[in-house]
Amino acid sequence: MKKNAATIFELGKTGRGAMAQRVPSGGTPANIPESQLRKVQPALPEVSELQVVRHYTNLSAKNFSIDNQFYPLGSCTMKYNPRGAHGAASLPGFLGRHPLAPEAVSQGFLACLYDLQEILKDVTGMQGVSLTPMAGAQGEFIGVAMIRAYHEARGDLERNEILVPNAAHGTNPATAVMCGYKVAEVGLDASGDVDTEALKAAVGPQTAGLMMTNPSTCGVFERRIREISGVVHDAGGLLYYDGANLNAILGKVKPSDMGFDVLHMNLHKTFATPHGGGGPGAGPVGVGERLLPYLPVPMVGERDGVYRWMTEKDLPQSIGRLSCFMGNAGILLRALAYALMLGREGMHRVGEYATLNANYLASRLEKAGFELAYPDRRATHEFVLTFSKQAKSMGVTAMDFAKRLLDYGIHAPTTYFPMLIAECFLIEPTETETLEELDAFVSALAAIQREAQSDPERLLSAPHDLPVRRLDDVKAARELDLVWRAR
Amino acid sequence: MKKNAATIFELGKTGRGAMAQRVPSGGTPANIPESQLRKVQPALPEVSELQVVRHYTNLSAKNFSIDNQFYPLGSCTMKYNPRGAHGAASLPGFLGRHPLAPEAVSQGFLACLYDLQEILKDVTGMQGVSLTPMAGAQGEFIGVAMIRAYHEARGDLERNEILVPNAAHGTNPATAVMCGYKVAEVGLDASGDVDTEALKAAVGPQTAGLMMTNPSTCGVFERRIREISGVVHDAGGLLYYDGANLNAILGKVKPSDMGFDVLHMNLHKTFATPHGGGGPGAGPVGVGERLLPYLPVPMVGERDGVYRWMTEKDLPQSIGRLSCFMGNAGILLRALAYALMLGREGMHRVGEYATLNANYLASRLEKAGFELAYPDRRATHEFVLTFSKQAKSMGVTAMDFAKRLLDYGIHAPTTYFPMLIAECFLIEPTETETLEELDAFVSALAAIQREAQSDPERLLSAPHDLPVRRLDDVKAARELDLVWRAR
Amino acid sequence: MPFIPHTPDDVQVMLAEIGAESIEDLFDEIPGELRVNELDGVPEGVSEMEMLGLMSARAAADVAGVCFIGAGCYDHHIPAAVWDLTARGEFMTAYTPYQAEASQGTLQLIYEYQSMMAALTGMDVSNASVYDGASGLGEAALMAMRANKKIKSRTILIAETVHPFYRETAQNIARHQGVEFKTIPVAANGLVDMSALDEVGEVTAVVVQQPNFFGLLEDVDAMTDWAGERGAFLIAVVNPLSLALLKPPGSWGSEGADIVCGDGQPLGIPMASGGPSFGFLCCRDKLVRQMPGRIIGRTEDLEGQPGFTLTLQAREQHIRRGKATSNICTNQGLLVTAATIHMSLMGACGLKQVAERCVAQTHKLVTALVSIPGVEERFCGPFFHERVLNLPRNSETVVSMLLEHGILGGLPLGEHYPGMEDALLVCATEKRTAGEIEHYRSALQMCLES
Amino acid sequence: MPFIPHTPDDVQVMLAEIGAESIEDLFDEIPGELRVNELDGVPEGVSEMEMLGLMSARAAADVAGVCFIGAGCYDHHIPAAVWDLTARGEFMTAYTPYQAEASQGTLQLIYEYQSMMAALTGMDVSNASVYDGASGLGEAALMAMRANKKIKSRTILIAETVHPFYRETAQNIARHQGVEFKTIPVAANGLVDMSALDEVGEVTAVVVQQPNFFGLLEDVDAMTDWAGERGAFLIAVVNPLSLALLKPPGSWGSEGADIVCGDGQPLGIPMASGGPSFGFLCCRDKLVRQMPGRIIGRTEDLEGQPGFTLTLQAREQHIRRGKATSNICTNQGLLVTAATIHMSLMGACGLKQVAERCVAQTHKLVTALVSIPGVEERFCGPFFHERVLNLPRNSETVVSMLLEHGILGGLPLGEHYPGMEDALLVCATEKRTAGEIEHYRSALQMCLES
Ligand SMILES: Cc1ncc(COP(=O)(O)O)c(C=O)c1O
Ligand SMILES: Cc1ncc(COP(=O)(O)O)c(C=O)c1O
Repeated sequence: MKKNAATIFELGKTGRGAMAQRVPSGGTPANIPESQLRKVQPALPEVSELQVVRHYTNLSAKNFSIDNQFYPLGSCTMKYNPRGAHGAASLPGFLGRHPLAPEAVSQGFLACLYDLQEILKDVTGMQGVSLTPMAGAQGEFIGVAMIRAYHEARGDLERNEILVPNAAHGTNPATAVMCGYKVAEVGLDASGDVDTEALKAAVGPQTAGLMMTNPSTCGVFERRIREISGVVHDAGGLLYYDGANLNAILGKVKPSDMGFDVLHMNLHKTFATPHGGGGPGAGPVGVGERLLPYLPVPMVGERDGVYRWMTEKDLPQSIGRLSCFMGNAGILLRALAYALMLGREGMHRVGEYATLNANYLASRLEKAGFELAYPDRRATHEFVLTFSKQAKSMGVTAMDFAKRLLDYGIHAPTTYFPMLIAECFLIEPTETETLEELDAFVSALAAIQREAQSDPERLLSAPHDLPVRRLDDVKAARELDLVWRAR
Repeated sequence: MKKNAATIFELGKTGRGAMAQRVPSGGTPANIPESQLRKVQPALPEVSELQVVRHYTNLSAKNFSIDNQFYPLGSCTMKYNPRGAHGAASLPGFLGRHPLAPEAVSQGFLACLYDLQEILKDVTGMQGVSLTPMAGAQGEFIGVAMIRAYHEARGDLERNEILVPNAAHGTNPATAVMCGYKVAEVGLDASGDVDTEALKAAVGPQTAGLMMTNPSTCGVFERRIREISGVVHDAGGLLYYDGANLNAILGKVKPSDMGFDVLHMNLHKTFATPHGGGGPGAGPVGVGERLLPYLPVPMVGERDGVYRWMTEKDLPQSIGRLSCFMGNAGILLRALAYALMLGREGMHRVGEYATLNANYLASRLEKAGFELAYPDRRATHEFVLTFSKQAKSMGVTAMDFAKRLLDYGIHAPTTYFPMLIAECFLIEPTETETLEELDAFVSALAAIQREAQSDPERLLSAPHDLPVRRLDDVKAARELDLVWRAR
Repeated sequence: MPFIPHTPDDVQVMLAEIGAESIEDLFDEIPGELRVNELDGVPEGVSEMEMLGLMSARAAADVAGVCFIGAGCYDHHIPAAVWDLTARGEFMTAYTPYQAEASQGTLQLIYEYQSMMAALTGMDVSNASVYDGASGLGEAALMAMRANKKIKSRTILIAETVHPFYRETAQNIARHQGVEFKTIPVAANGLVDMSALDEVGEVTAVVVQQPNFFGLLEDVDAMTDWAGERGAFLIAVVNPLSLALLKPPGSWGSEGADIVCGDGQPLGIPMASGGPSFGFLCCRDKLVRQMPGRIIGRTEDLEGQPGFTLTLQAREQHIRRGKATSNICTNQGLLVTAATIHMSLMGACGLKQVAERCVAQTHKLVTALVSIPGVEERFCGPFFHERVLNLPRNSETVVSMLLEHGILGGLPLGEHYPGMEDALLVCATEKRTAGEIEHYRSALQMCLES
Repeated sequence: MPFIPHTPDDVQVMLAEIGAESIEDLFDEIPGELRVNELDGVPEGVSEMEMLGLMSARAAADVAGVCFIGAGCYDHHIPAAVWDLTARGEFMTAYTPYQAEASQGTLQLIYEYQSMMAALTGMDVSNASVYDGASGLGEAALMAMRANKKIKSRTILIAETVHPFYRETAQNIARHQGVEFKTIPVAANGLVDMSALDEVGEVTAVVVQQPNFFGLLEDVDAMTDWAGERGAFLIAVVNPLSLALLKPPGSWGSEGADIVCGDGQPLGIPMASGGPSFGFLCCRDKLVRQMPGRIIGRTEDLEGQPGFTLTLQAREQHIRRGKATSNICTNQGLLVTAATIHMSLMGACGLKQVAERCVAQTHKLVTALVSIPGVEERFCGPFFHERVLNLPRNSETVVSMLLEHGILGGLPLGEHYPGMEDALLVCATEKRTAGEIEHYRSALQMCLES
């Protein structure tokens, strides 16, 4: 029996409600003129408390999640989200804090932020860290805005272009544009490294900076990174490190040593905070010496064991405030909790075991007959598989493999990213999965491969055992149905 | 793909563990002699934290529950368990309290217990309430022990028998025996009421008391209850009220008015505390004047706004302590929270709407062609359906209907209870379910009835869509496999 | 090894499979000079128990008392069911619903959320969230800039009565694309100075906040019509809870607002030091392709059953890269989950009663406080649940003194509005009891007398 | 109507279906004189918000300080995952797993629990829980009485060093079936007085607690052998956490214990004022049919796949009624859920480290406190995590004074053991820090000097 997909609206009935949630009203306010009052009540659901609990409990069961399944989504670092970190952030003292409470009654919270700033400085090698960005992309925005502020402060006003390798995540070029830059893409060589000749040709007086990740989204470590940073620096540009892949090198390499001037980290990846079905995240930015004055506010300062907010008064060149309050504070607390439990030894191990898992999986899959995009390279914490051969010979695409994997109770890896590799999977197992789980993944893919030969229709029409069969994305975009209306 | 049923043990590996849970050991204690130390470590699972979270998250999904499904289990009162009550009991101040903390630092907690005692007194009409019993059956035990203490205190030592209607729940006779009594069962008449002639014949100088529920487990209200209590009282016996069905009459009838001397309540039924997959519950006892001196300790007393524990020093005739501390304190807090939210108006409505739902369901099922066990009686909060006809004509039993219902995403009603009605369902919808849910239940049963005619095998081999198919109980009992062993 | 399940045997098996001697070997492509070994700034690892010991002590240190601060973050009651459900692993530990078939829970929930937000604001569509209210205003400004093809100017008018942090944030976001914000000053009555509008030239959009930062109700009908007549978009910044009581932006003036944004915190999100919360963004149908962020659509599966999926992805950075409507990727999904459950539990009626009670309690608070000699209401117009009081002395000093009494007294306005050094913005939500209000009154009296 | 979803229309539709005029009509079989209308003792209903306001204030009122009390309930760390998982609606709001196919989650979990408890105690089987440790001892006594066919006496020997509340509870449960408890007195060293055993006649069982109520380690090997030689059952009352470190009852003496019981609170259950917790009950294979309560067995479904179900139900009251092994029905399922998850997270190693740290911290505590003049250890044998101290004055008075310093100092023993009015039972779990211990020491010093 398929579970039905009635919306919460369809469960409602006029006059029904979760009545224990009704507080005694103060009555229609006498002070508000009639013309300012709402005439027709908004069409929210009218449902009982049990209906709400049952509806959302059952909806939740229609999700895959780390807590339920192996979820090897490349570039997303779907590792275990420690419940202890959730517990720490959920302490009533933190949850009940008003963001504008005076510093005198905020020392515990400020101490946490300060400690996190220090830890993040150390693991990245940066000179200063600001915690305000609310996700990786906002970190990028803030980072590039700082690059811009730097050039402007020097009167270096002609730089209007940001370089981006073509394997980069979409947020990189989108960010550059939001910051008022043009984007120039740089290609890769056959081994997945940046084409340094192309880079040299591309840099110039117009270059404000280069944004890149390392390891790249191709799952390989950019070996010539020092050469690249040299080229960009020599041209007067700055280097932005997209820290989405920091998990690969946590405790092994510091971005500062590679020559980066500014970076963001995705705490919801590397620091194990939950993804929440699409957020919240946190994307703290770190900077080297040159960009220190431009860090966004608020930040936390300390003197003699007393913590305080640092604002534009303390940091007059700051690019300013980019969020109403202190960004995603609850995520920052979770990241600190995680860092405290890992400790310095644990930090070192993250990159090591993430890399071990990825290389093991790559090796096993290759022996099982799958094609690695970069067979001659070490995998980092992730690697790329391509199904081009299968697409040609059997007519089944990477997407078909992905959908069929869901039937096996495993979330599909990232598909069709990086865009430059055809029919690809970007696979990131993370360090928190067991050898057995990795082996089960290999078995599942191998079984699907056999199905592809014997019964390709099974893949083409997958998934079969999920709450819905394959969905029509084209219809979704053509016949927009974005809000519920009584039918 | 079926989810597999690997146990947590099979997920383990020597040396693996949830390492963030390892506290710095103090080292092997020097003061403990070698001979007292454990030689071989117990075979507990060796698993990572993620494995634990994933295993138990996925296991939980193999349960039906109120939060997921309609769960009309008769005599169990599977109503909505308010999350607010859970929140109240989970407040750190309550969770962190040591049970032996001095009274001076326990006033908040004691006030809660005192308020609950008072509320329970009022809704039952009893003179005193003790909250210690940890479930209904322990309440029964304590109640009958008080009956015994009463007779003994009066030197009335010949009374060695407890009367029990034969529809009674198994805990009633089992309790009587645990308290050292013999049990005499009394039959019912055709309308489901106690056969008063048989009762009169059964009472005598040996009668210590009568245990019964009203409404009975046949889902009807015992109309001659005052006559029955008269008969028993006249013979010198006392009346015990099994409050498992109190939901039917909450706010409508007080057990004291029916003539009962002592009762227990199932807070995990009538007061909406969660059943927890088989507990914990709470079964407070209430007594009339005569049994007041015998109430078990601890209880809570109040003077001038100061609360204190009452122990045997205050209650020298108490039957004493029946639990290490104050029973299931957390359940008592939940029940109080629920009572506060319901309030007196809400209390009245519980019995009303529970009865409305049951009568509606009974009426619709009867019209749909199902057979009520007591078609001429009003249903109370529950009612009995019998599948005797189907068993005879189609070879499908109540059990087959029950198993097939599971496929429809509805938990089966109680089956084969009360035992005296063949092939029966005891159906209790509770007041917190919607009309739509009740209608869906009727539709499901009607659909199964049609299947029984067209394809009885579908029922006989049900369930089909659950994590397991029908289980072999006989094998379970014959080839006992009660603990996991490496195979 | 916290969170790493590998046994020594596992490691050996895996290295053998890979053909490597040690884990270190796996890093052999990394130039040696880049390898680090010290992380002295990271403390040694502790157990969960010790970590929670430290964090609990810090959390407990900040318990400050009864909250009368508002200013964009409000101390509302959140039904217990909201976070019990939201924190379920299936919601909390899922990624963005890229594999739609394996994410119907989150997808359907967001569709329900979009529907609720559209209903509440009176708009046609909603996206799946932006970071917060302040950054959402930045996105709204950029969106107006892209969508309002009629107006050539890159100027956006913004009322000085909009939350100062929203104004700052929006400017910091939008300025890189050449957007210029012009401030409409606040009049003596605490509202937008409509007379100042006369001097304004061509503008792309007008931003107004309702209730405004001072808790007052602006003449939004007039503002909306003023904008409409000039071909400017009206961007509304609203408190979503207030919309259960107040006229929704979709009904402002004769045409309604064009874009509505704000912070979802009052809908079931704990204050939690200000985050994570979420920003919402709603608009008219015709603007949907200029909307940044994710949007969920209902569609069908190959059996014709309804299902939900990410749609209109061509607006987004992962497809459109540099040409996307925004760079936003991860948004505030889990908070949207909480808000959706919250709105379902409260319903329109429940939210309205909360809103009404907020007004009533704030009224009681103000009445109690102005009974103290020297304390006065600064503005007199109709208000929602915040109010500006003038104190007989520096409000920052008074707020510090109130801490001793366990009172978070409000937000001193001097830092944000020069000349308002004695002004205090106070707020009472439905949670504030008569006893707490009386406690505030007597504490304030003591502070002012001392 | 809180928790009732009926609209007025629904009620009309339903009454029409039933053929009744009003809900009141549905009660027409109830004699009129029995109908009540007033419930004056129940207050008027309040919203969840107001209820939580009241309960929070009461919970906060009881925050008492650092806990050094043990005596059967211990302040251990509980991994956050334990209750996050346990509180999932699927576990918390399910009933007893009567429909096995729809309850595989709970059933498999209990099977795992039984396996863990058997491993921990060194016994063959475990049931699915009883109410608590104290009532479990009552059940164990009755079980021994039924199972020990060799002995005719109805006497059970119980050490005076068993928790006083356990002794009281067990007697109150078992006495109705004619069981007589004889107490073996405590010797001057705080252990069972073995010499007193010589005078004892035929007994059905002997009850010993390890570690005993004073925290001391009894000579359980000798006791077990003594019982075995006389055909008496040995009933062990144990702290399950201690079994990660101490010899399990299954290995006591030459034959091991026959029945093992105790309270599961140290395995992931919050102190929560003492309940709900759970009692465990384990025994030898051959006694399983005398075991009270539920037992889960592994079996197969009709496709031969493994599955789990309630088994041996013929022992239980719902089948066997008056002839059942006990009347127990609802047990403590949810706490068993928590304990199972707790044991999985801790593993044998993790529990052992906690146990070792408890010993170490208690050692530190005792060392600190006896450094105060007049404070002495009362007994000197090896101990687990509790210790009896003699104070220079009435210990109940001292405990009251310590409250002012935020210290819950321990359990005064005078009430339970006449003559021990100056004795105090103290406990330090793994959670107690060096700072807290020092704080206790200095507070005690101040109290004693004043
Ligand atoms: C390589 C890369 N960069 C940047 C981002 C953007 O981070 P966020 O989603 O937190 O905004 C992502 C997220 O998927 C990413 O994978
Ligand atoms: C009629 C009746 N009496 C007594 C009980 C026993 O209550 P408990 O399970 O709480 O011990 C039950 C429980 O199902 C019952 O239905």
